[in-house]
Amino acid sequence: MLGGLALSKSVKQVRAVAVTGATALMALAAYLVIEFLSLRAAGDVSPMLFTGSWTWFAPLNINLALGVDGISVVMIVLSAFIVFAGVFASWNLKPLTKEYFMWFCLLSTGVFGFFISIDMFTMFMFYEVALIPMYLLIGVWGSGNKNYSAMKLTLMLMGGSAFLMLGLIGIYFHSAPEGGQLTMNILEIAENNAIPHEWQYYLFPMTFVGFGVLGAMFPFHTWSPDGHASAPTAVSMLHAGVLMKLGGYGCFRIAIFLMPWATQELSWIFLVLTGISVVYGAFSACVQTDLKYINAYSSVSHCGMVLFAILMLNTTAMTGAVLQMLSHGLMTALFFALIGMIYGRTHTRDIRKMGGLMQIMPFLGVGYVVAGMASLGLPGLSGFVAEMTIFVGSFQHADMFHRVFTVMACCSIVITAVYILRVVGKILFGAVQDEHHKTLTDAEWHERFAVVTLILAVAAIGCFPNFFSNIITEAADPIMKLFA
Amino acid sequence: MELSYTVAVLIIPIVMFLFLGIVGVKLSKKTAGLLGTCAMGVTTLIAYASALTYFFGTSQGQIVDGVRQQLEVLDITWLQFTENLVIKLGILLDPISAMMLIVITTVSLMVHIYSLGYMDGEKGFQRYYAFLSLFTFSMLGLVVATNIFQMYIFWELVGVSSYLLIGFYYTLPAAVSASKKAFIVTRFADLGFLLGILILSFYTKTFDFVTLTSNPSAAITSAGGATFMGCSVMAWALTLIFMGGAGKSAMFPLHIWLPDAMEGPTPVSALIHAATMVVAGVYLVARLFPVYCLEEGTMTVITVIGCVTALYAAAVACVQSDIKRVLAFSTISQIAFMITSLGVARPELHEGVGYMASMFHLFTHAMFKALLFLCAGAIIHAVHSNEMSKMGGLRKYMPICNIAFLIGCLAISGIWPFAGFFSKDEILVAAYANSPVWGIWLSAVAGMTAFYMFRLYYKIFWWNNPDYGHHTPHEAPMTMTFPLIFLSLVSIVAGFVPFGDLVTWNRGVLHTQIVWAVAGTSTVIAVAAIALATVLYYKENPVPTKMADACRGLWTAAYKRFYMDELYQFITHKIIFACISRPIAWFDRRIIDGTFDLLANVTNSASYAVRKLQGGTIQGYVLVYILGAAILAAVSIICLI
Amino acid sequence: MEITMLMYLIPSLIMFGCGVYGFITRKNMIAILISLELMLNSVDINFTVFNRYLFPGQMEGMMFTLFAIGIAAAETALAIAIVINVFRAVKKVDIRELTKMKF
Amino acid sequence: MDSVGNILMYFIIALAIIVFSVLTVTSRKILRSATYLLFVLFATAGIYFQLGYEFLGAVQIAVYAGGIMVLFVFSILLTSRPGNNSEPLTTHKKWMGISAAVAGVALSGYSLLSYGAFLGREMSSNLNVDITRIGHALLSTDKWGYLLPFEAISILLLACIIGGVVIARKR
Repeated sequence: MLGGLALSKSVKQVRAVAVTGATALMALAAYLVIEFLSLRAAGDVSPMLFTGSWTWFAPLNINLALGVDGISVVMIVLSAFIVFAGVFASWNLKPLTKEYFMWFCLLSTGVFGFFISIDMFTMFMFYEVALIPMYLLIGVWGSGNKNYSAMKLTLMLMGGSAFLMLGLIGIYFHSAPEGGQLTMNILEIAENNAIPHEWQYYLFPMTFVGFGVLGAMFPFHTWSPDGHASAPTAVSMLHAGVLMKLGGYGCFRIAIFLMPWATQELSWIFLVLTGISVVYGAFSACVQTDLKYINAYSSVSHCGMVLFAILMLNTTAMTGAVLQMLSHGLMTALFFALIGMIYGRTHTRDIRKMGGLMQIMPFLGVGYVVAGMASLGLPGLSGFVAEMTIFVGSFQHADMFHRVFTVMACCSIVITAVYILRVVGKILFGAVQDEHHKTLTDAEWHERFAVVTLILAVAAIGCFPNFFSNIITEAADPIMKLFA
Repeated sequence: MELSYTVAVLIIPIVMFLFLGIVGVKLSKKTAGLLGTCAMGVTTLIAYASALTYFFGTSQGQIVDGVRQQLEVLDITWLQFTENLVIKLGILLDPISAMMLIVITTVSLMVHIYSLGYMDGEKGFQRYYAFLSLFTFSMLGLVVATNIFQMYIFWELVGVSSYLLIGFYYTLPAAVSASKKAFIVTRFADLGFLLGILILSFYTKTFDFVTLTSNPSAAITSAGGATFMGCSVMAWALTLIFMGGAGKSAMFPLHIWLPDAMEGPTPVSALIHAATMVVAGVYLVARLFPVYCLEEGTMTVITVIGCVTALYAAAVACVQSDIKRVLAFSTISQIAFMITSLGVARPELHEGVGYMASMFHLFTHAMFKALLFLCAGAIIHAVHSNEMSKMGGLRKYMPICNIAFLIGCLAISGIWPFAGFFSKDEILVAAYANSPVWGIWLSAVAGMTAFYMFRLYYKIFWWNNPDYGHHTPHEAPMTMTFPLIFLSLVSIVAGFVPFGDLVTWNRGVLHTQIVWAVAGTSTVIAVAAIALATVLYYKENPVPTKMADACRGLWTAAYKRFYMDELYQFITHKIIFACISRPIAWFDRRIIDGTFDLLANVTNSASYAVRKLQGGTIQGYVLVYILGAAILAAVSIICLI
Repeated sequence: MEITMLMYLIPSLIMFGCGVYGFITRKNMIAILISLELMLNSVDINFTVFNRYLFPGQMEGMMFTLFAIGIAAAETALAIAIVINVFRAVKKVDIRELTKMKF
Repeated sequence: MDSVGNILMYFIIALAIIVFSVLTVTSRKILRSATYLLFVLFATAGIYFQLGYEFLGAVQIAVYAGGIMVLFVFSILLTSRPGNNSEPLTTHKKWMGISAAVAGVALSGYSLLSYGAFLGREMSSNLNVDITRIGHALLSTDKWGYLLPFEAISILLLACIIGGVVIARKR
């Protein structure tokens, strides 16, 4: 796809290639799901399917090891969806359209690579591949205080990945029992289970914080509001929708999976932090005036929920976490797409300067309401399913401490309702604030297409959750057995 | 299963909602309205069919030993949490759900028909019908829920459709803020509901109503006597669940959203905020009644809240000047009656008459309150105002409406043979049976009810008419009067439905008879109250104003709804927004962001500082080199010695 | 009384110290060059002295000094060419003024 | 036992070196610095003579005192106006310089003194550096031959000449 983009000359060609590529991606993702399900149905119970491994750097035993389980499959589907919608959302982007799409594709490559890697090194590499383009995408095509945001985002995430790198190297050097062949392969490490406890004590926080930064865990979340606010639409979508999920996925796949002992010992610290994230993000969102900031803080809250659920260490909560990743990914992408479209018309994101947009652009208005409803957990849309699974799962925890925190996290749903309705009420309903807005037009076809795609996805999860939940549970179950 | 066609009552409205919501704009208004109404008609027929089959059909062994069985017509796994905790979507038919099916579909159908006339010419007619369908769908889903989580799902959906309908006139700021308020307040209550569900399911390992209620003591004991802050966890769970119910049913102190919700179109008020949705809380408690009645503490909480609300709302209703507000507070008061009735009900007292009375009152109240609201709608439609001061003498212009409204008032006041008499009577019986305190309290409130309803009636229909200007009020069109007539008839005869045979707490048969002592007293009180209202308000006269002046403080307080709104405003804006959100946002910007910015700045300035060392001044280099060498040498010499 | 090695080395050391001091403190570029010459000279003295006292039969130290003098001459010539060129450009020989090439 | 004249000569030379070195770096007139440097160079040449390296002393005088000093003086005359004293040093900078110099001198002096016995040895008299030997050594390729460095330094000097011309050339 990158190659195709590099070759294409005119804007039209770029678009055509991007759309073709994204569609192919969707098709591949769908094919993957079907294959995966049929294999599972055929009774294949190995933890990862479609595995492949190519030696990369023999002296350190680094391989390009790929494979998917239920969780990665759904994450891939999510990414494919968002990339697909993102291409349509950035239809009219100027200037340097070609370069933009090239970086965009590189970013997607990183994301997909991350989800299918089962080798720590490759995973880390793809993580960085996904990260670096962000800087350029925000710095060049962003808006507002973009240099600051891009810098902050990149630096903070790089800081996180420094921790992560340390953690990964630590894991690598304890990956095999004394005298064994050291390995980067996650499955082998988990099988060996050879990391000494005192090392786990240091490595777990490192890896968790490393991924937690990307998952916008309190207090390492501040890159997210600025970054999102400055990023162009599709990048915000991909970033909030997929990139932040890398954090949750990584925490689960590396920190928890490889170091079960430390997880049980130390999870309370992170539980407190993520619990704070959940409520804190929600409260913060209540007083913001910039649409993107509101959404970014809501992302902090929702992503906090993901990490929170992961730390509960039981299958149901874990399933909920993955569902939340899916759901949050889709609905934030939807949000950012809509915000981008509204911004593209009104040229302001200040909610105090907007009003009555429902009359002017009913399609976008309805889309926004649907996104809002998904976000505040309306049954039938994805947010409800995810949150309920998390709450029920978390509440099954035997500890009073965990349950009290669950109650606290539950409170966030009320606060979510407050800020969502505040925004919806301010910008969509009421009288038109700005006379100029009356001349604005509703969405164009490609925008409609992007929005409808996402809404359908959100509704699909909301209406038929068991399909997704079963795939995830199957994958989460063996891992969570470690803690039983 | 025989009754599986009941599924259609859910499917038709949701399909209608999607259809009207997506392609509605392309249809003409007439088509959309008729389509919606016809669909609703079909739904109603099916609901009647299944309910009647359930009550009176005997073929499938529905009645075993005089007890009606609960029929799970449908049960699909929707989402599996753990092995035990599964959300299923299904349809549970038992007396209360069958009764609710009738209530909801009837009122909904009436409102659909009525709206054809009332909403004629409004912008967004199609959207309106789509929302109505959505609401009907959710409400029906709520009542037929087989498990508490399904109920929660539809509970939320009901909340949203209510939000959408209240905010129907979305260009009016008042409507927008009212809808927001309604949603957030009920959402807050739902938080309690959710937590209650979590606690309950954590101990009992099930969401299923049938499992919970068929063996309630097992549910209670499953907690193993665990306590939290001095109360047993089950009491917590049930109280929290009741909190959800209290929010939806607008119990004090979570009632504040309901009066504001009157910003929505009047038929919506009739459907949602008078007849159906607001009784969801009552329904919820009734659903879990076998479990509730084993927790004495929770029952007391329910009773007290019910009583306080009943009195509070009645007091406020006496002084309001907006016709819909009066009706709204009367609704709150009446629902509080139902809640209290459940609270005082015990299986051992009169065979659990309170439960039956509550359901009975729910049924009759839905009918006559819908009637009253629709009348109010017709009046508002005619005079284009909600304020009573803009009305008066309407009996000449709107005779049908006059009579319908009178019937409604008589029904709510509890005058024989209107519906309210029977149900309210049963409630009073149950209250006296529990404790005379509650009985007397409720009787007093019943008197107030009669008073303020007739105050309203006289002010609207009898006082001297103000200057109506060009458009003289006239009778509403046929589409609007038909529902009025129909509901009037129902309000008259509904009292004679043998509820004791149909809807009881153990689904058996309850032998009720009118306790004339109670009934007589309450009738006397009601008549006295009506007489008082007649004296005071029959004609425009200065007495009420004088009375209001006499106790100005009380009057103002009541008019301002005892400052509950202000209190909430204070809590949300001053405390939550100003004292939590803003500091957090500030903390985020300054402290956390500041920390990271500081890190960056320190790095930056450190590099600036270090940069000078590499400034290219040879002299500096030499200095450092020499000193460094000297230090190294000194160190090595010292070490060597 | 004997003139020992030490007695030659100590003036040389002091000369070197003066060179260092001058190099660090002076601002005139030519003065810096002069200090540099001082240091070079003291090193030269050391070479010869060690050669003379320790290995009187050989002449490596002397040769080294010889070459050092040659190189010092070359270096000075070049440095002074640069100084003059700089002076032409900025009319100053103050080293603090020469910050244009920094950063 | 050296001759008294020798010893006297030594003391004069040593004193000259010390005094003029200090004056060189402390004088505020640049031309005076150069002059003092000249004296230091002469004294150095004196040391060489005293040690018996007459050729070296001659080279020192010819190249340093004759060649380099002339360059210095010319360049000084080119770049500064007469009477244009350099401004006084800031104390800060002065102390930095003094500390560095003193630290270096102290340390080296300490190590010199600690090897006093070794360094206290006498000069042996059998010195064998006649000009023939130097000439042969400079132009031979044998074991002690210096042809290669000799040639290298010639090239270096050539390069310097060219470089000097190029740099100082008027553009």
